[in-house]
Amino acid sequence: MNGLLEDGFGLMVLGMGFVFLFLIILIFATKYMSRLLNYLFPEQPVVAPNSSKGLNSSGVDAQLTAVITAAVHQHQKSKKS
Amino acid sequence: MNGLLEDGFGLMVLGMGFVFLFLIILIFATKYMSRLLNYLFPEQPVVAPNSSKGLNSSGVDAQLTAVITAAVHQHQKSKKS
Amino acid sequence: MNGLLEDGFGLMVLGMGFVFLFLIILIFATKYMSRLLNYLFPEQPVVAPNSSKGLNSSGVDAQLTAVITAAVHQHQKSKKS
Amino acid sequence: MENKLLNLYHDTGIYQLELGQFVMICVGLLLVFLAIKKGFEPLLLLPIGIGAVLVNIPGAGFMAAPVYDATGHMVSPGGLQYYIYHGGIETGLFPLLIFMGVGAMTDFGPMLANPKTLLLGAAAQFGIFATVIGAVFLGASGIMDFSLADAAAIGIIGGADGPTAIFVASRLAPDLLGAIAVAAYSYMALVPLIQPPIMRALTTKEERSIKMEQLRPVTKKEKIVFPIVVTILVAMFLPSAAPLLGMFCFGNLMRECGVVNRLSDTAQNALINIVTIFLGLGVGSKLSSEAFLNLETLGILGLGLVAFSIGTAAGVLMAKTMNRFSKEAINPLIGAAGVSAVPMAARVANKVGLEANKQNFLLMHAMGPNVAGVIGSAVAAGVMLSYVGG
Amino acid sequence: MENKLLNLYHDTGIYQLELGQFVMICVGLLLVFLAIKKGFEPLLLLPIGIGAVLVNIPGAGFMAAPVYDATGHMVSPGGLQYYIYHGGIETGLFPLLIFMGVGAMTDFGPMLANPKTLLLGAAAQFGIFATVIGAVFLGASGIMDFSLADAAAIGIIGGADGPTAIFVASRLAPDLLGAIAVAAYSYMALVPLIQPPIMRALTTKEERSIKMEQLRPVTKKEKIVFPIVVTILVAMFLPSAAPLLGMFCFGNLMRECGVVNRLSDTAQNALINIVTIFLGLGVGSKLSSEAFLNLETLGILGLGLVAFSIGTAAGVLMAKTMNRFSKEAINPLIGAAGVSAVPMAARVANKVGLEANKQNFLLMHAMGPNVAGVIGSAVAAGVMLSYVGG
Amino acid sequence: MENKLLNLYHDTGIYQLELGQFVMICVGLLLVFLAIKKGFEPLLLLPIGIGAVLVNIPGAGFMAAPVYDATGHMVSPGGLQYYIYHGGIETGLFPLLIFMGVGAMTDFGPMLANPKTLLLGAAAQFGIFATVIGAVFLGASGIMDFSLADAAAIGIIGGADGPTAIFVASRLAPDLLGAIAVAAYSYMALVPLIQPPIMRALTTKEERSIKMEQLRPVTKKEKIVFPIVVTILVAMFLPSAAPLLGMFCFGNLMRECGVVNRLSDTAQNALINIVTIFLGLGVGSKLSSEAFLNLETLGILGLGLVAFSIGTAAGVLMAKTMNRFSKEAINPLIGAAGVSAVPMAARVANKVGLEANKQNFLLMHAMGPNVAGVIGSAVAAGVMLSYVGG
Ligand code: NA
Ligand code: NA
Ligand code: NA
Repeated sequence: MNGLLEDGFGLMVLGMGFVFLFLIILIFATKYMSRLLNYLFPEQPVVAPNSSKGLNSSGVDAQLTAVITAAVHQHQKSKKS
Repeated sequence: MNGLLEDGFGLMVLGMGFVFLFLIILIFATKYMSRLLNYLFPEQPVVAPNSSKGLNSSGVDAQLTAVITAAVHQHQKSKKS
Repeated sequence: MNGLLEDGFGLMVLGMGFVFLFLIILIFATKYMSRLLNYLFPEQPVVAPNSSKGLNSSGVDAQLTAVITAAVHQHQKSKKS
Repeated sequence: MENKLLNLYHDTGIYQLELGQFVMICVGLLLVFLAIKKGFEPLLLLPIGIGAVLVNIPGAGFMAAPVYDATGHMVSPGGLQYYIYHGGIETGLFPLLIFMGVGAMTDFGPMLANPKTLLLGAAAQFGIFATVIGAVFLGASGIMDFSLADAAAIGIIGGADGPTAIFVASRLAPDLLGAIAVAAYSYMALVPLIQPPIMRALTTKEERSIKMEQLRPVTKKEKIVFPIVVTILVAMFLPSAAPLLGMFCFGNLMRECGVVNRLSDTAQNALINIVTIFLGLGVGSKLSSEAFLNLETLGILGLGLVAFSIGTAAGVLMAKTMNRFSKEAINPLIGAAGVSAVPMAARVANKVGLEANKQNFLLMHAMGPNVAGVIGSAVAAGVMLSYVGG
Repeated sequence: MENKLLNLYHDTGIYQLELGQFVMICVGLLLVFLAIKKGFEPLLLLPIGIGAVLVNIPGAGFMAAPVYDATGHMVSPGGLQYYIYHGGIETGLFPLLIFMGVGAMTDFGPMLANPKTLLLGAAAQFGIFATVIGAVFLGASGIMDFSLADAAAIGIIGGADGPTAIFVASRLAPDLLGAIAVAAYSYMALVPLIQPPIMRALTTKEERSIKMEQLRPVTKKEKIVFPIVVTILVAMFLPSAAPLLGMFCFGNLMRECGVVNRLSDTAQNALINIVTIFLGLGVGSKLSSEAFLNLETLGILGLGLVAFSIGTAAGVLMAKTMNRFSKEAINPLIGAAGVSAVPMAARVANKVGLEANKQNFLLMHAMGPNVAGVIGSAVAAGVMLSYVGG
Repeated sequence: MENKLLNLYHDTGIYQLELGQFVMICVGLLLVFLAIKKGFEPLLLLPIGIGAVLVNIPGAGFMAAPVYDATGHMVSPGGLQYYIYHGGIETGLFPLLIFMGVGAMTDFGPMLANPKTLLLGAAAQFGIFATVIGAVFLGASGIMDFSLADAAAIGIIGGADGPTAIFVASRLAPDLLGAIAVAAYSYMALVPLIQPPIMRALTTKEERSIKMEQLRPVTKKEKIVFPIVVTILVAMFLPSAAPLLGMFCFGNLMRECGVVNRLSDTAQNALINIVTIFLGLGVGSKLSSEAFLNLETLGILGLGLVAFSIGTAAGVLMAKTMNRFSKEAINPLIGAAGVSAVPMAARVANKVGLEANKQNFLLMHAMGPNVAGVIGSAVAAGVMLSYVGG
């Protein structure tokens, strides 16, 4: 049994240890986060994922669109009058 | 008062001067351009910005689509006959 | 008549020769391929090109969508009950 | 084995984290909070904030340079932000591509209908140069360590134009890039808070109620030829502004010409989005504690606020001045839109105008100086690059 | 002229083709066949297969390095795959960008509703480390030529996560990258065949019929804060996992925050698709006969299968163990989803559950351990990079 | 201060502009005009034209090389077009990615239904090689300074295929790249003017009225296997054509296989659009006055026109020859489509056919030789690269 094998076992022990350690910490962190958030901001829960509708409309775009739309309206109104 | 300050004022004077100079030239260029274009090509004006409809249909695509559509039609006709 | 000209003619002869050779081989390969495929897998032929519908739905996306849809349904059902 | 365990412990952030890194991670998270919760220019500040968090994780190596051996074989790869920063920001590629995309999103129609408003876009650039003087004072008096190049880069915050600020800063003051970009985008987000008091203080209610004449319709041909005219003028008068304005006009030409819609669409969507993600991560990589946690950053933030305020005031005052000489009345509020911050500043002008007169829709009129301000600050950037570099 | 003709003949594949190249072209075509006809992870295996075909065409120069003269002028350009591999895979950029896109596609909702399932995602990583031991045995016994770095890279196949495997392999064992990526994606495609027998063998019908409690609804705020929490924990405890998990969380934050939808959309579509095409061609470039046609590849394929099987078993057994200590019953089938292979493994759990009880829908419950497995294997990857590199 | 003002004046285009640059800016604007007003292949000629304008702005530095100090730190960044040209065109990446996208847009159905039409695609390549002879004559006679490599690169204009021409020119005659690309795309746009007179001169009205037999339906399987067959044949017979045809077939396989639609969609849209913008700017960067304003450019433009004409004639004559030996009648007009210029040449054939017989729809029949011409010129390109390089 040589150093390579020893290193391998070391990696396994450390690795599984660390994975469990990290994910257990994450469990507690997640639970605490959820409790804190729901305590601070009691809100109507939603589970439906971000619908993909309107995915293309960004802030900038939406603003530009608003600007342009308003402009077109104004012009159309003015043409009539 | 040292060279840095002097350079700063130089930059301000030159900078504002150039900005005004450039944009004033641009005003005249724009006005002249508009007058020239509207004189040479008197056309029905449009103010509505490029609508985003059909934004995806490029030249190449449109041509390919035309080709493919024609092909499909031809085949469908031939199937009936 | 110098070497450049000679090289040019060489390129022409070799080039056209190779183009014809390659495309003739391709004709036979294509014909053989078609015959073999239609012999091995006699199927209802389609000539309509890949319609562009559903072009955005990939394997991964579709799977995710399925997962999400199922989840939403389950939750909606559970809310009613 | 214990050795390896110790190594692993020494690799942890807990062991390695320095105070400066901790503070910068908090700054990054603050930017993320402002982006998400307060809507501060989230498209940029969210990636910048995350970029700041990532680059300050000790031992994560996001800014690590790659190592090659003598034969050119890679020994250890570089970090993600190293490649992004050196590939796209140091070279200037990303800001220029963003500018192309912004050009493809910009409608020059309102400006073409009323070219006089270009003057408002010019006047508002006074914020830039006044700030340069401020920075130079701080530098000359020894309070802060600003060179002329630093002062120029700080001044450009007053241009209220993100890619221009990043482009200039990457060339004149790379060390200040992080603070400058953060200041520029933060104040652009704060335009609805910064501008209205200044606008109200400098105008009477009668002035704010001025109704402007209906804009004339603009033809497609004018819109197509305009970016070409700008490019030619830039080529003739200020080649150092040609990278910025050339790409901007190229994008606008793709938009207006009507024959390359698929390119225009990509420039406005996939391409600008991809580059925005990278630009944000790359700018965030400059938010290191050494570069950010010092007096100079406070100076930059303060000067940036001054720049926006002076620019706003200059635009409004120029409009009032023009009213003295011009027959057609100009509502001075639209002068404030000359700082750019497209289209936020135009909407602010519209809103303040509506407060004074509920029938007064200034939005389209303010779009003229608004896009003129983009050209104006690109011209100012060109002068700076030429003056400081030359 | 005859000379030139001879040259042309000597340039043909017929003249130059070596047996190894011929075999590797066949391997590439096999991957293409599996991708198209059998639906084996086609998004990756199709480009990888074509990449393998192209790189093995003798004389086509797809992996040729560019040649520069002394003045830095290019004498002969490099091949497409050379630029892709060295630009995007050796540097780690492509796997990280893919991971960002995957983050933007991932919904952590089910996991947040039931954080305990993170334990299942942790347990399933035992497949990774058991495989490391297997590879180390083969190496220590002299059967195959595996170093510790090789063993670690092979083990990560058990993480059932393509980009993580490619990222780790590119850093620890670039020569094995081709075989490791092929094994990882192939077994991910084979999850519906590999897992069910193991799941059935380790559970009773009663256990498989366990109905789980309805998941609680999760708020938008929790979803937004979660990726930030993960990033902070990674920064504190395992910076070597920060590139992978940082980008993953960045993508997820873009998805959930709701203010940068255009960036999230691009990260999930145009950007990830572009990078996927390049990643596939780049990985395929490592499928050369020297690197692939040897005993080690057989070892990798064998060990990869072992890794998936052990990971599946470990997940199921952990779920059974948790049932002993927990009040709320857990269907042990969802433990198998802890290997990741999102969302395939979750669907397998659902399907096997339906066989036992037609009213038992496990899909959402299995998504928890499924995404937890992604985090778990990224953490495992971080430990490996730190342990083997340090 | 006066000094700085003088500097600024010396930086202006007015002071620096040389006649050659002025002329080239006009050439660039002419290309933009042709693209927008005349519809000359606007997707390429618009970016090329703007690229030509930008690169010729004196002092704007669009082609400036970056400067590094001895430690590898960047002293001054390079210009946008420098990075684009050296990163994407000199390396061959952009033409290959475009070719992949074109492959993903190509339907081989009509060709598979009637493989004989491949002969027409072969014959039309005679335009390429006749032009090589022409260029070689001009070079040998001392009229123009053309080497064999130059002649080969000029000949490929006759392939009527933009990315192929750019790829070959970037390898064999980088100095002529600008003129060759402009000639290739211009004549492709002029196909509706160049081809019809030749087609009418070489055919009788009876021949033009020939109705062709209905194409047989083609199965999905044939379409999937075909690109693989082409790739294998290329690997066996002409590896030097493998970069072009391999990527083309990869794109086509993504299109037809039906399991990677999201990749195919991206290859046809976001990716090809992004690369097209860059390719145009990069090609435009070669339109400098030294490279363009000389006798050789006139030669290239003249020879390119000859190439298109001879290719058209050769295709038509080959079709007439085939009619002598074949039972199934071929309308000789579809031979003209063999030059490629997809799908313009096929539409021209259809239009000229309709003039002779209003019921004669040749479009689909012409698509066969049309796509065959793409393969044919890629094969010709491979021969040239092998012959001239070897
Ligand atoms: Na501005
Ligand atoms: Na995993
Ligand atoms: Na051709």
